[in-house]
Amino acid sequence: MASQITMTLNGSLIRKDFPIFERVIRGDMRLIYLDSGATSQKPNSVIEAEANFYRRNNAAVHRGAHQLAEEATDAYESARFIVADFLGGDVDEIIFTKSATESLNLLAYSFGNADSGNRFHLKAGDRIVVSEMEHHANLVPWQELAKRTGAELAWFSLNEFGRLDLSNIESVITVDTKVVALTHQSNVLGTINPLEAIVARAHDVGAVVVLDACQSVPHMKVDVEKLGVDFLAFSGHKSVGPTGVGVLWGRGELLDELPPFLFGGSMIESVTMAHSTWAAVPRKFEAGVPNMAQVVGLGAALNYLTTIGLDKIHDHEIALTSRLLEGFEENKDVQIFGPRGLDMRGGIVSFAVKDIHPHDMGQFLDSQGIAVRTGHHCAWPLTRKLGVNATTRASFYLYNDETDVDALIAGVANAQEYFGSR
Amino acid sequence: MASQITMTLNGSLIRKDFPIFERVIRGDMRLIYLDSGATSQKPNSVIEAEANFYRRNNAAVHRGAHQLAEEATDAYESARFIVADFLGGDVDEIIFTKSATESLNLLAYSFGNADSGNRFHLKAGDRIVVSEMEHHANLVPWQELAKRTGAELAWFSLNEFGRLDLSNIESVITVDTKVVALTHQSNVLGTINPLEAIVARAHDVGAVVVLDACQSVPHMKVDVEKLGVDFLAFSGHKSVGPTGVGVLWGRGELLDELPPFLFGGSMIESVTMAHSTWAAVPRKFEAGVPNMAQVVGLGAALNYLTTIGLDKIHDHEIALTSRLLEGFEENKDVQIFGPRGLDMRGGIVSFAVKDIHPHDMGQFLDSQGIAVRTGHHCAWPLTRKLGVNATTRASFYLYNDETDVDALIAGVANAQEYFGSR
Amino acid sequence: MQLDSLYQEVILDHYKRPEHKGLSEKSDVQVHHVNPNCGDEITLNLSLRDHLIDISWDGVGCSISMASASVMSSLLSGKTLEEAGPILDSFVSLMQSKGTQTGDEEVLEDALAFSGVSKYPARIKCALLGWMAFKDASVQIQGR
Amino acid sequence: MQLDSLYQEVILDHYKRPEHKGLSEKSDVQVHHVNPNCGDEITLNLSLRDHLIDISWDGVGCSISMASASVMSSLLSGKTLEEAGPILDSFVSLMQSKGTQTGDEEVLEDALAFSGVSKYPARIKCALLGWMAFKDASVQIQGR
Ligand SMILES: Cc1ncc(COP(=O)(O)O)c(C=O)c1O
Ligand SMILES: Cc1ncc(COP(=O)(O)O)c(C=O)c1O
Repeated sequence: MASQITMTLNGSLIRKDFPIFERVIRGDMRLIYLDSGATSQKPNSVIEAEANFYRRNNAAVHRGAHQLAEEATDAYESARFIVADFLGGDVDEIIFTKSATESLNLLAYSFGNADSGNRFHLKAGDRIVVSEMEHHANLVPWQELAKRTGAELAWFSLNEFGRLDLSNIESVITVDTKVVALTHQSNVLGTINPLEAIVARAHDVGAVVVLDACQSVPHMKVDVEKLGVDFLAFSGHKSVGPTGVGVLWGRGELLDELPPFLFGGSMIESVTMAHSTWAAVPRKFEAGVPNMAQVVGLGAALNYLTTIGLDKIHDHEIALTSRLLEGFEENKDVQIFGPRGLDMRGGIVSFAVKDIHPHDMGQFLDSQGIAVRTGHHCAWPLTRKLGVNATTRASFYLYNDETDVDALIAGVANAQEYFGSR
Repeated sequence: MASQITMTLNGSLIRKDFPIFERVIRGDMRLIYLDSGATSQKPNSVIEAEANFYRRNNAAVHRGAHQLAEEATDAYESARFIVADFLGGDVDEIIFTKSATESLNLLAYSFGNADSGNRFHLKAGDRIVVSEMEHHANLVPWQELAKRTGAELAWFSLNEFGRLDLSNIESVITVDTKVVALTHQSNVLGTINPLEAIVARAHDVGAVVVLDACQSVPHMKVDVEKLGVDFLAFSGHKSVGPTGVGVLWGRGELLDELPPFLFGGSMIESVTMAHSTWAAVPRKFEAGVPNMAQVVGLGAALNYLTTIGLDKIHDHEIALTSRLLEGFEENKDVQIFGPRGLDMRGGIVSFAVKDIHPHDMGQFLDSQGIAVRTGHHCAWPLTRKLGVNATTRASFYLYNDETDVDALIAGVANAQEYFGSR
Repeated sequence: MQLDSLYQEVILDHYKRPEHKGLSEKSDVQVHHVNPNCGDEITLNLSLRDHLIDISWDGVGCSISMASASVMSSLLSGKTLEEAGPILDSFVSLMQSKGTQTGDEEVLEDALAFSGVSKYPARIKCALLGWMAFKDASVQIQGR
Repeated sequence: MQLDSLYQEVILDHYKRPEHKGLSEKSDVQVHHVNPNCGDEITLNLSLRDHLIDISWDGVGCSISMASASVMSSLLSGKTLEEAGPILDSFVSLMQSKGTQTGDEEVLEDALAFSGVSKYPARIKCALLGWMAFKDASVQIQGR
């Protein structure tokens, strides 16, 4: 069962940075956390960054005429620089939201707010393109935008290997297409989507490309310039960062033209009772007193990931994935969904085990301290396409190691015994 | 200068719960924080609740089939009970958002999403009513909703005493009115608005009443049943809670009929590529992995306030306000905006000092360790109505005491000397 | 093993050999319920013959949801709606008890095997799926 | 007192007795700038007479914003646009220096008094209000 690939990171050493691994599960089991695709654990440096903001610098940013307000503003805006560096974008192209879900809804609503004449205006006859492997967060907002504007929703299908079928790219991304919204990495299959042809075709027809990078940005080096996309969304809580913070990156000239989404304090230029005008980007998209402590925590999180090294994290997860796939190959009752190879995939493995419903599998694994996720993973159309109602999903991160993989392989076998023999 | 009213709380004792008061300002000054109207400071119990969630129970709520997910869900849903108790609403009527700004935008967008036939549908000929004393967060979303739907925006004016002019209530809230959106307490003047007549008239004509309770809920006992309003919004960060969390309360039967706002995971009942249906309230309004740690922190915050006692907090702030108003009365160059009496007002005092611009006043006070806010306080139409470009605002909370008030009175006098003599 | 309190033998038996599974050709009322978190589904046919309950159902889901539907249908079939009501209430209350109730064996019979579920909050919805479908169907049938 | 580094005497003098304040009747270009955070406003008239800058302005705002507009207008009036450019750049760079630059007195003259502002980040926009209005106006006038 031993993998040929050696681990690039020492998971058990990294776990010492994450206090949650000091606790035990179901009485006395070690925590084997294989649910980072849902949310990641947090290192001390992130927890402390958030707490210290409250302890030392807490004040409303951009507003007060006092020292705390200056310090809070500095802490908040410094995080914007960290995110910009992390993604390879410009500092004014970084917008803080509460989550990737909000980032994607922001786009859909802002497009919907665009008057005719604005390049983002949508109408009957226009097309919005998604794919069959989208998370609900990158599907339902576009369904609703299509309904509101009369535009048509179209999508790329999945082939039998868990990859996008791009053979019909020109008939999917038609000349009427205005938006192509796509996931970078599937949160169910682990598939990483190739973007080059899609971006090229989208730009050929004048469409913008929105990338749901929730499952890629935390796990591998992502550079917006290299990818060539126009907008990108990710969540802090999946990136060892706090809950309650997300990011939207967009090209400066597009953000300038995009109408705002949430209205209120700080996003205005002037306000009378009847009419308001907007501040410059990124303020235009950050209404109200922002999630300051969480943004500061996100800065600490990305610094932590950068120190470890994104390439190393990706390699590490691929090594773990390889070991798991090999282990499962020896178990004839395990069915893997998604790519079997290690190319263009991340550290997510969804599977089914004969005669054991995923929910029961998850419950059994939990009794052994192993946290996985079961269900449709907020990608119901994809799950249906796979011909099942639910799958069991293991997702890796930097704090996992071979012992975690081996525990999962053994845990599945134990579950088969438990449910088979009773 | 001594006030006749005795303090109900011991501010200096309470400050011991708030670690930020251990720090010094501008070298060696004690922190005199009079900017709680912008954001409040946080007690240790709140900071620890948030940190401990990450340290012990962090997982995606409502999703995983494992112990951490169970615990996280329990922590998150327990906070919903705390908020419901705090406001006197039903647990399923509590929706967690990122801020009051989001809560109010949620309503405006959801109303905008209502099809004809839905009671929230708005069209040309309908009316939305606000007031001249609204914060931008409770003005601009309604301006934009009015523009999108063709409805008309109308408003209550302010009288010379800093109170709403309700003499023309029947011509402002016409029979065509669908929404009345009003602040409970002005964040500039401290005025608390009487709601009885407004709620009665609004309900007579079939309109819903939206209350912006940002400045009331943290400072006094607010009971949604007693107020009779239909929706209520407030922010955690002004209530000794974390940043990045807000609340929307709404009557159950109204929330049932209200269309959703953000689309994505967890808010759906079923999803196909072409069409989705919605989960029941409150899930329908909470898309994506929520701001879990912040919600848990908000629960701790409201528990903290409840333990101190909301009535005591209000009385305490009124005593401080009284002392400040008395002190300022002795300074002929100080002009107070808003009610001079203590009836139906909260602990917010906006003022101007002859020949000293608020920004300079704020800067001078800062040099003495006193944090106030200056500017239009995100209520630009109100500030203009007051005939100024900006005011200086002191806002009190439970951790302030007489020494803070006296420091401000002295600080203003010192500023007059500083700018006058140089 | 702690898990045995959840997966009692009765449950696994019903899961492997579900009762009343397979939809009747006709019915007075048909309902379809889904657990949106996990995708479990049940379709339930309810008819009244001389006031006596006749249930058949089909579905996909975990052992808890399928076994619970099976136990529910064999427990309620042949009873009147008046008799079924208190059993339903008793089961729901057991599920929501967080492990503090043991349940009345007289009333719940085999359904008592689900008492362990109440300590696993994420599974309560599984155990209730079939029962809530029945509740919905019985409200509809009474509205006729 | 630390605050004296911000409120230098030159600044308070210009605040009390602003120069070039009061709008000219006519001008080649008029611009209106607002600081949305605090509500400070300035209206600036710019004309060129034989290529030489003629500025007048009016506004409401704090001592820093008003004094800076006054200093700017007296410094730039009578110069050519080519001469004004480097002065503007030098002032902006001083403001953004976070206290690390002292500024060139040859170039900035009285405007050097604002060097303390760069240590108070919330006030930088105040000091820049008039200068940004001038910059805007000079771009417009060149576009003619
Ligand atoms: C009266 C009032 N309404 C709304 C808001 C907006 O709250 P937030 O910025 O927390 O969303 C504030 C505070 O900024 C306020 O004082
Ligand atoms: C691919 C993908 N997109 C979007 C989301 C939504 O992210 P969040 O729930 O943090 O808003 C997730 C995770 O839940 C995801 O995996």
